[in-house]
Amino acid sequence: MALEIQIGDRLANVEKVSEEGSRMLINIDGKEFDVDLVMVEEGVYSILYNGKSFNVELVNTDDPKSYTVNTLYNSYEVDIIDAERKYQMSRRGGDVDEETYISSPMPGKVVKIPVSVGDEVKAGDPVIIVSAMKMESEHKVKKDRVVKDILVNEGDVIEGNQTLVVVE
Amino acid sequence: MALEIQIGDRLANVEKVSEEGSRMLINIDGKEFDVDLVMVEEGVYSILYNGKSFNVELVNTDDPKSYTVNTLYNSYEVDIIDAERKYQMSRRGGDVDEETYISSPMPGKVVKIPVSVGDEVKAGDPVIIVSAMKMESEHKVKKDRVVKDILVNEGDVIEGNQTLVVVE
Amino acid sequence: MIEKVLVANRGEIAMRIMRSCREMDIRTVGIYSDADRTALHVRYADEAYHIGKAPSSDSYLHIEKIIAQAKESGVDAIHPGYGFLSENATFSKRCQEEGILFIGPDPMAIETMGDKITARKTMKEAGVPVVPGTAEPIKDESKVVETIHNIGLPVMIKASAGGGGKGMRLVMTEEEILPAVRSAKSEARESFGDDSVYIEKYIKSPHHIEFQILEDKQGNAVHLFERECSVQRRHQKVVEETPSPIMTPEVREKMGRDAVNAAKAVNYRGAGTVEFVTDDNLNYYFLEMNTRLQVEHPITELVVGIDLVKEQLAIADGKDLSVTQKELTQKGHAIECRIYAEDPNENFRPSPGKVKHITEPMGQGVRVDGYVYEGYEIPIHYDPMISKLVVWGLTRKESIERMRRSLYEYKITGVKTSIGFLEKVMKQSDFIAGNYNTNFISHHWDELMETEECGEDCEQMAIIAALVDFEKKQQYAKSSQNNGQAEKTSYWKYFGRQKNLTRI
Amino acid sequence: MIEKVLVANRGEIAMRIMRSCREMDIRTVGIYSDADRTALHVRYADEAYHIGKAPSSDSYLHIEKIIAQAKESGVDAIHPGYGFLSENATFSKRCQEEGILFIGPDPMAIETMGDKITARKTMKEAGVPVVPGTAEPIKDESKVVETIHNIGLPVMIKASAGGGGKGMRLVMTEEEILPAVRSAKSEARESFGDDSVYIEKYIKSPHHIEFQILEDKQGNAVHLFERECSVQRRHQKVVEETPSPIMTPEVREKMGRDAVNAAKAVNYRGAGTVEFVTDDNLNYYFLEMNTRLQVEHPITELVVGIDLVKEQLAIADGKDLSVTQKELTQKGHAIECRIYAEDPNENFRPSPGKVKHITEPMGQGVRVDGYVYEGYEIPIHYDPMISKLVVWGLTRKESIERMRRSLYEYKITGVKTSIGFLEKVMKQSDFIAGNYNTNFISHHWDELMETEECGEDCEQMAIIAALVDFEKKQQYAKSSQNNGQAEKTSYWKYFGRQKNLTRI
Repeated sequence: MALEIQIGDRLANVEKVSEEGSRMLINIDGKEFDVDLVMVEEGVYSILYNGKSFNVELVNTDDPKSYTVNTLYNSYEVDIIDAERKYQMSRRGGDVDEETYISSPMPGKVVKIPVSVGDEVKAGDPVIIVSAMKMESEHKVKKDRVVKDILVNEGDVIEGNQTLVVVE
Repeated sequence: MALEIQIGDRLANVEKVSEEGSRMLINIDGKEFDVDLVMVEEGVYSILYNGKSFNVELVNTDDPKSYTVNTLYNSYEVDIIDAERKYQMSRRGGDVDEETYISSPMPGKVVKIPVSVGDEVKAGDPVIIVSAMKMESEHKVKKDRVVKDILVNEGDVIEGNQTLVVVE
Repeated sequence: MIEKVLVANRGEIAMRIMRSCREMDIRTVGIYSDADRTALHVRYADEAYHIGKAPSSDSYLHIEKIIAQAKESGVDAIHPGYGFLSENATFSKRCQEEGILFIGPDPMAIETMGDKITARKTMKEAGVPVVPGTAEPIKDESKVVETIHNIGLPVMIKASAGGGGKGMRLVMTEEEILPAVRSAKSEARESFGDDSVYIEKYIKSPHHIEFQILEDKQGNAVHLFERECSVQRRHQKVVEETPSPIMTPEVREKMGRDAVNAAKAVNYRGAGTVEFVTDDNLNYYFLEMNTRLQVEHPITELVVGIDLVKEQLAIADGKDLSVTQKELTQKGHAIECRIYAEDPNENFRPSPGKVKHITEPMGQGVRVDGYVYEGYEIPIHYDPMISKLVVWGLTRKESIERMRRSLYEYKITGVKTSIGFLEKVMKQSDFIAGNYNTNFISHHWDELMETEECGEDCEQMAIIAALVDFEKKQQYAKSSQNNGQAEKTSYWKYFGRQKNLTRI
Repeated sequence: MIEKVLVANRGEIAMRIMRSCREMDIRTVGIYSDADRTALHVRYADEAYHIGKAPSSDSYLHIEKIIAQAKESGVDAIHPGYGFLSENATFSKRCQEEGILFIGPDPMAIETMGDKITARKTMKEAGVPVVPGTAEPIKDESKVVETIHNIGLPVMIKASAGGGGKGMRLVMTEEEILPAVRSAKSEARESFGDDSVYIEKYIKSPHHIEFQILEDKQGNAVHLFERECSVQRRHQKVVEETPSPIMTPEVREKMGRDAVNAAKAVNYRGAGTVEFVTDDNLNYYFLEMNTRLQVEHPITELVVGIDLVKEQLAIADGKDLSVTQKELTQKGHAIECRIYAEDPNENFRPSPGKVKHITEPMGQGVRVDGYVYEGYEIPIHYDPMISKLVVWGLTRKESIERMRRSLYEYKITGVKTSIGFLEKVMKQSDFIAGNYNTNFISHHWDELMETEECGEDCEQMAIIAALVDFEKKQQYAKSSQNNGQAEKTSYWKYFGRQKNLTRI
């Protein structure tokens, strides 16, 4: 089964050609890799390729087709683009304007929401301030906006990447 | 729901009286225990009882109703005796003569089987020799027996507690 | 005789203290907030009690709750660790009043050292060098200029009512003096309605060097040599080492004597640290005294061989110091790296969350003082420090090599950490040469921010692992639809569920 | 210049060696058998190659396969670790022939020390004390009696063709001599058809004390003091410490000098250990020389501060020793406990299997040299040692207390271990007093086999945990029947399945 795998900006065509025990022949963009691969711990793979020993860890996200993949020094965002995903992507149509959903990449606590629904805010104005581990982060709008919805209250504990404020 | 729990030689009547978050009131043989209990790692429980901090680890066996439970210095075999298990026990009837199934508690490799099916063996005679980690163990019959069945071959890798030889 | 101690702290330092208590056969009492029920110190302590809500003010900073718990548990002493109540004179006093030993100095010593102006004055009287400068604010312009000439350039002019950099001017040359004084004063007047200023000697590329001291209740005091703490980011120490690469035996002896005098001047009791700001020529000035155990105390322990927590407990118990100055020597070299839950690629933003995997470095000369475990959720409420990685080597070179190796072995996933950043510090040529001061990180920022590449193959291996893992998932999904082995796998489903719920 | 090393071993010692290589910036090549694809040394090495089937004879003992792999990988040297090929003269010779550096002595030194009779003769000539006894077998009865009188009681009579205790007699008193000689000779004649015997001085309650030595290719040699290895079970070392509690500075100097002379007598190269049997009065006799790194080498590293593997590599590279005898000192005290996968309650039966959880001890003065990780299946084919727990303390007392604390913290489940047994050794009063010899374990057997109780509450807590866990399982089983969230939990089902298949 051939798959497309998105890794950072690169889209790779990948196929497992054959498998015998831990020995696998994998084709990536036309080049064949003869590897010996075993899962040694949950989500941790030991791969021997050309004698070289690699340790690769997969960290799962909420989406079963997305991984964070850690190698020795690099960390990659990896997405499996199978038929289903392709269909979803085609249906989704144009890009969502991510800018209208304000979130914090860091989990924490909402310290202050200096705006109310209906407020007009200028580019660079903070709309929410989140604190974690003694450090506060201001989240600002990048363009002039109107506050459409506020989904959390001051004092709330929030997860990373949760939508906090909607603007338009 | 009241349950019977077998721990070593003791059979205890146990019931969870109430539960609120991590706080639980448990009745064991008529005595109430007010504990604060959380699972901190897979199978590892932290229990605070009368302020004292206990760490209890449950190791699962193949049987979902049996555990090996490790406390600081002690290791217990624990069985949950619910209605189903009681029924099974009543059906099973008298004790199985464990002595007729020879097994090794230690996984390893079969080094030698000095007997054949049909052989008459004397009490104390070894019927199978297993080796693991450079150490050999002889498994002997405790009474005069006849070898009825040999389930493994010399050189086989075996698991712990697997039946190797049947005698009668 | 101390037989039972309440540790009024959390995280690695709570573990650190309890470990020494266990070696001394002293029973430990842990306390925990709502956020810390699953923390390791609760599991490690002999007894543990809930003390309040997650915010520190309701728990680890709540003096009366802690005192009440200490009395109820019948402890002989309270160890405050660092941070939280460790330098709180009121807490030290409340312990005294309740007849509980406070593992630290008495309220007076904490207060004296806690107030910068009093501390500076006390040190001057004790003959400990302080940064040259004015003791009182000056209003008169000509007096300001005269003072600057007395102190000698470069100097820093600071608004006496100031803060936030307002009314602050650095003066490097003779010609800058008058314009700087005038603009500083006018800015100060506008900002604070008060144009009086302080003048302080400016130390150009300062080193932060501190001395560990111990003093017992009989007044015996020793120093345990220096720690070099100049690798800092936003005035936070990141890497510490001992001996300092710029230290000489002569200056060490002199600074050590001054550190002991600083402690004696406030009748210090216990373990403390005297911090000095030091220039490239090893001119040094008293900066402040930390009246507690420092985060970086382990490097001293590795090089000197003394367990500082055990000494703290012995001193609190009224015992004499176990060693004299003459018996103390430095052997080898030690480095500490502080491992934070933070993302170096996003300007070191904190990264709390659930720890998925940890592989700790092991082997000769490696010490990890940590507190997180696999599956542990690092709370958002407290400090982002995960652990301290400390290594010892016979030489500075060996200890850098060992630190590099240990950072390479150290794997923590689930949260972002500063491990990769620290590896780059250990490979930076000026650090290796011992040629750095407190500007090190900002000077080498670009270099330290570069991504290390593990080569073309790395990316391919990442793709392969993802492919294989995804295909296995699919196979499993299929096979579990096709057969009815529900009974047999239910246990693992259960654990799967558990983990899913808690979002590993 | 050594730039790449093949490590011809597995387990903790392969990891130990690779760690030092990494610190020295030397690339490592690992080899593995069928049983070791998932072993940590394969994951840690820069390169790793499959070498053969699980039995050692097909893999870690297969000289030609290893040589071939070394040549193919272009390594400069091979480190054999301990065990396997480390004391194999043929292997050392084959490396020489192929132009690969063997990290160890040359074939001649291995052969000389490997043969007990040649070694004894060589040592005698070098002036190193050997156990008094006959060099040649004696047939004549009166000659035997005369020899016994010369050596002095007690003595051991041994059949020269003997083995398995046949023809062996211990003679404690004058009256026993003649009957013992006669019965030994007659038993020897019956058993082996040869009634000639050796006479050897009998050491009543012997201590096993060994000295670490280093010698470079230029013939510079030093000793790194002693290790006391008298805590033994079935002639296997279990606990080692340094300094020895019975050693004096005078005897240490003398024994050290003899150890260096022993090494020099065979033109030794590299790291080696000279073992002495020692009586209560510190009379000592050469026992044997181990021409390799010892399992217990870390205690020397902790007290002396030298990395022995780095010294081995430097010596193989032709470099001079990094230190002279004068520069070497002992600081503090170190103890090693060997942690085995075995069941002390079942006569120390090996306990291979899958490791479920590990919590390693941490903090000051604690070193763990191990190789297993959570989920790792300890193979049935090799040694049951899981790790070596080594601690350092400023005094012997502190180091015992630290070991006790570290054993308390060390948790390994899934396999049985000797941790609990070692805790009892650390609490045994004769051990604490330093009053023990090689009979220690058998003398205190009953005491060491007692089960420690954690009190009445413990059993109740075990019941409570089992109840709660079982109820949670049931709840989960119910809820998963009632809802159709298959998609969302499928990933965790998958891991659940994985784990189930591999029987954690």
